[in-house]
Amino acid sequence: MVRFIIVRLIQTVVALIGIAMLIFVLVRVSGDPALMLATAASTEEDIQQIRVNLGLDKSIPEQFWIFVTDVVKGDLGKSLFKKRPVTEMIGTALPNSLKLIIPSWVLAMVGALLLGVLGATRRDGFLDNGVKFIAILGQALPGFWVAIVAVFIFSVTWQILPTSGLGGIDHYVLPVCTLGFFVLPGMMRLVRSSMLDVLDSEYIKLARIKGLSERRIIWKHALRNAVIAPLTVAGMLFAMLITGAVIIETVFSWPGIGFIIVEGVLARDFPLVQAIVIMVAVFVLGINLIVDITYAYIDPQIRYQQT
Amino acid sequence: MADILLEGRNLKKYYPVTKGLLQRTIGWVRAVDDISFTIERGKTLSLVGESGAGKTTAAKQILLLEKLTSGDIFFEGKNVYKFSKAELKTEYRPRVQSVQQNPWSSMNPRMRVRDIIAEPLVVNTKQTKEQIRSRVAELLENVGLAPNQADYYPHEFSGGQRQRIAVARALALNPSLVVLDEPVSALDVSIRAQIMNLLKDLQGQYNLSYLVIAHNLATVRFMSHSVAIMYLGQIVEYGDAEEVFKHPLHPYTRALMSASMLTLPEDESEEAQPIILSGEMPSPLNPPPGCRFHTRCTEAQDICSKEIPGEVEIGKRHWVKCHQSSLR
Amino acid sequence: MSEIVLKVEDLHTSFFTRAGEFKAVDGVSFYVREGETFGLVGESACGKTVTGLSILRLLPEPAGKIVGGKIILDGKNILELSKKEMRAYRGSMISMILQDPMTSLNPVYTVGDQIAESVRQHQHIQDSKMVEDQVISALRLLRIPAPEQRLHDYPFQMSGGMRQRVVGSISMSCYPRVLIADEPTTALDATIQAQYLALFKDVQKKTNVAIIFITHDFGVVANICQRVAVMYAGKILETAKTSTIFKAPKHPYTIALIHSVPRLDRKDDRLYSIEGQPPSLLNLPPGCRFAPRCPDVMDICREQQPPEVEIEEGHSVSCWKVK
Amino acid sequence: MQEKASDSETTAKPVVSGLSRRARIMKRLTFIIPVVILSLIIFVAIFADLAWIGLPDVGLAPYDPVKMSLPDRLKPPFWDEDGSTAHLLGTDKMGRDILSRLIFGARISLSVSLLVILITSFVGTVLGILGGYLGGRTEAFLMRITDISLAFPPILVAMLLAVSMGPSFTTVVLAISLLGWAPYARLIRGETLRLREMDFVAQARVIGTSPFRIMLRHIFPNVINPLIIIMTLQVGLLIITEASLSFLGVGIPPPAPSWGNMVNDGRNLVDTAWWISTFPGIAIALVVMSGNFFGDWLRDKLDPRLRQL
Repeated sequence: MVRFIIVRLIQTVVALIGIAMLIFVLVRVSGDPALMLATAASTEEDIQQIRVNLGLDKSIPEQFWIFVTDVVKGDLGKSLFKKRPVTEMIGTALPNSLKLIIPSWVLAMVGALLLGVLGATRRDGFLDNGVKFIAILGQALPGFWVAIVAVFIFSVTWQILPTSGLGGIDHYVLPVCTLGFFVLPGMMRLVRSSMLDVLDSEYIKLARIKGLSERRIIWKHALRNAVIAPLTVAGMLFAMLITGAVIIETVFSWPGIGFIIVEGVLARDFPLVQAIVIMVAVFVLGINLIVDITYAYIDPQIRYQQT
Repeated sequence: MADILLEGRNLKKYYPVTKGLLQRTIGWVRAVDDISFTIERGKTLSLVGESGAGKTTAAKQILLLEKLTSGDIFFEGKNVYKFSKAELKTEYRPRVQSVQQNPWSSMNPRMRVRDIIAEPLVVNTKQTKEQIRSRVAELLENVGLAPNQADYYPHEFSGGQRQRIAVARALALNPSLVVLDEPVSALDVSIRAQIMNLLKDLQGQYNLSYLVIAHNLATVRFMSHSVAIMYLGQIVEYGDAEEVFKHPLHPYTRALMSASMLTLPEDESEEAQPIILSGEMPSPLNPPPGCRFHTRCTEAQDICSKEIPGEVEIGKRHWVKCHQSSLR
Repeated sequence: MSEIVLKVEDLHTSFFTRAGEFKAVDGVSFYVREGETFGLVGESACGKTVTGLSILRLLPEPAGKIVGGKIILDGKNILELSKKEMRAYRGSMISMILQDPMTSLNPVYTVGDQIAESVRQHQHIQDSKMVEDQVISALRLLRIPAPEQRLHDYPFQMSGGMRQRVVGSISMSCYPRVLIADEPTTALDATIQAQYLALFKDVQKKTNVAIIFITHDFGVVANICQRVAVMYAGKILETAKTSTIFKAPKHPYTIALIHSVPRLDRKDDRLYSIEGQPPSLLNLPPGCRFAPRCPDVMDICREQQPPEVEIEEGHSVSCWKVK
Repeated sequence: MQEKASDSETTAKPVVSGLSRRARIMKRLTFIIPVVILSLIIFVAIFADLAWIGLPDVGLAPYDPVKMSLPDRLKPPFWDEDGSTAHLLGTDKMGRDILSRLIFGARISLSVSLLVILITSFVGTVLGILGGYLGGRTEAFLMRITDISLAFPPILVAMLLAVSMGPSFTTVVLAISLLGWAPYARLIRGETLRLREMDFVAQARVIGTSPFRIMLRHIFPNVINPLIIIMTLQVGLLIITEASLSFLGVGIPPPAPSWGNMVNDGRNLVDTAWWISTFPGIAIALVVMSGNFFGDWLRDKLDPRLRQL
């Protein structure tokens, strides 16, 4: 098991370098960083000066080396717009985002698990069609539109929930639900189809032969196997969650990283945007690692094979 | 000397077992561990044994689907591993064909039967569309199918019919040797007989040599001229089929025959008591020392676990690898 | 003669699909005595597995339904049992072993847990020590070496033969009255199969369980069954003692089938083979199901289904040629 | 290795799908309605205006989507008392006609999706087949990239590009395609691994077929089904992604009409001018739902084994 974690750690580091390279090349190829850093007022010499201290005159590998060492040291440059080190701005915004992402992730997982399993076990029943309808609706309605409509109904007309901003519990209800709704349908379909596959298997037939109750077969035998498949895609769903977070934070002007990155883009605040993208990459890879470890924990075959 | 078409000499195929971060090789699965055999022109040699015996691995080496760890394959006296790429393409590959076990996965479901049978011709020869079309029709008739069925897709045929199509494909390039990997084990009893008769007729008609991989001894006795009994990567008994089946010498051969014999409980005479082996098939990663069968052998003596038995020649074409004193 | 444990009377099971009604089992009757092994033998899609599933009432929902007949276990027609009562029967009164040991065990639970589960379910023992003893005795019944350690193993750590023994321990852990074995040795090698069948006979001697053995392999039938029924396209064509089936079969299909099995004890030049293909269960021929392929077919065979005739004690045949 | 004669019994067992009549009608509907909607949208997108054949002002759209007319500001849809048939679906805060912008928005959304699908499916399929068939180092490397890009939100890449290249049609297409090939690669690789183990590929190697021909003649035809299914399911996803990017201002830059930035226009006027955001929202939902329904129907028709898509 330990060896399995070490292997995965190394792969994660390799992946991180890969992403850093991707971002490094992407930025250099798609525009001239110096121009991006220059404000409207800066003259030709200023831009030349920026190029020098950015080291753009050096060779690409050297530039990459400087880029990587900066990243490792945590010095991601200053925000053009707020004149403050970027890491400081992220520091304040990240906790707010987490306060939004974690609860909606939990809501989505629990919801998906429950509805997925119920949908699979009562095939073509009322509940199953209901679950399918939510899944289709959820994947069809664009998240930002759902958010706006939700605000319109709950905040504007019924006035029971605040329209935006951070605050007490009631501030959390709408953003968390709408964000959860981003991920719930996808995960639910996965759990449902994985559950259906497991229920067709021979060992479930043997469990029935043993005379176990349907409830026990579903929640003890089938569920544990059925959870393995969706876990492999949890990484992808997490990406959808972050995409959703950026949108939800914009609609609810929730002061998280999503909010400041959108502002950063509109203000062409290049260092801020680049820093956030890198930070998210690290975060995503971390989540992938955690998912793989839980994956190994649940499926004994992987746990034993790797040691 | 009979006309030898193909000879395998001291064939070995080891699969590396890797572990650790850098995938260091820590051991070898000795799937095929030094086996030698000959296939005569127009005759059938069967490799018989249970799972893990290395039969299919041996077949893969003959079909050059994998590279041997060591040993040589001689085709009509010439060492195949010394063939150039071009020679392989003209001299060896078209003349050695195969029929696989599972009729449901041995054909591309997206191709019509016509294209499936024609593919060997299209890939290896410069024949025109018309020549190939007539050849396909002729092949379909040879295997007992109607030429107009050439336009259907594989899923429109039963298991037995698909094996006939697989045989037609194998015959397309007029091969000298056809490797049959469990040709009938996926079929029903009644259909199985049809295909085995067909294979035997075609052997007579085209003087084909067969290398048959099987685990059902009765099928092997019907098909084979000579037989090699394999256990855990090695040949334990080899010889003329009738010789081996009439006087099985190796305890494993006897156990295998007893397990496959169709005897009613009341017909079991005293000496022909069924032989029931104990224990499980050892792992090929670290096979038992000395004679690999000693852990399950009913006649095991202490020498068996120490020395590897040599080949003991019995009849003119019958040898066995066993320390049994009765053989001396 | 021990008393009859299970009697199946005129069982009809069909699959209702978009393509129509598949008559998988079309009027099957047989019985099995205590301590006896009754063979259900036949080629693919002849309905033998569906018969087994019907007895356990585990047909795939919603398409599979039992449309007729009775299944009497110890004098009680289990088709009339409620879902709950039937569930109590499964595992305790009737049990089943499936074909492929590689997929019959749940990969994420240990072997011990999976046996303990049916012990707790049916024998209502809650004390874990007593449960573990039952588990170990079940493993020992199937002669699994070092049961105390092996019960902590996961299925993937065991060979096919050993796993099939574990499945055997699960099904025998509550000492059922009837055990249905659906091709338990087909996925095993010849010598492992011989080992398993010998073990099966030993278990039967010790527990006196009635076994319905479903197979397509005549070697297995000869080895383990006392009485045999030959099935074809959803019907039983002939039922007799095993030796009679091998030595003096009466139905043309049985004769042809036995004849086309390659023999190890002699060298044949050509094998007898039955022409044609088995009929599709969707549109079955009106008369005798085997008529299209039967060498001794008569006109009446094509029009009417032959009645089942008992030509001698325990030997019945459904064929117009046999009076 | 073992005799699996009874295997053929399981395959020969009838397809057990006892759908009731009602379910069967429902199933057919899930095919007809989506096809109708999708073809309607495509028709509208093509004939929004005939500029592509030199007749810019002829076409379905009643007005030039970008022309502003301040006096007609914030007109509600025609069925409202102070709405008018001049602007069927009303106007936005710059007086631009909502209906015309919806029609041109369809053209932009569909062309983005179509272009992205073509790029990503091609790249994903080629990499998937190569990775799956060749295995070894290439596969390991490919899989690492696929895993990363699957778990990486396309929106952030779009933002990075929007900052460096400035928001535009090409930025959006590039941003989504950069990572969009990953789901194809993952699926096609899985299918290729399954196919590579099948006997007919070994058979092709025995007769000396070149790896290239095997990939083209044997592997590719057998991955077309899953490929088509994932493409139809991607239609919905891509339209939402483009709309989301435009909504955040990093997608199609105003004044060009994209359903995303139209919703954004009406974001703060939801209580007074609800129609500005609602109609593009409905348009997106309709197209995406049709794409998903059609994809589901196609999957059941072509290859039910791929339920997990």
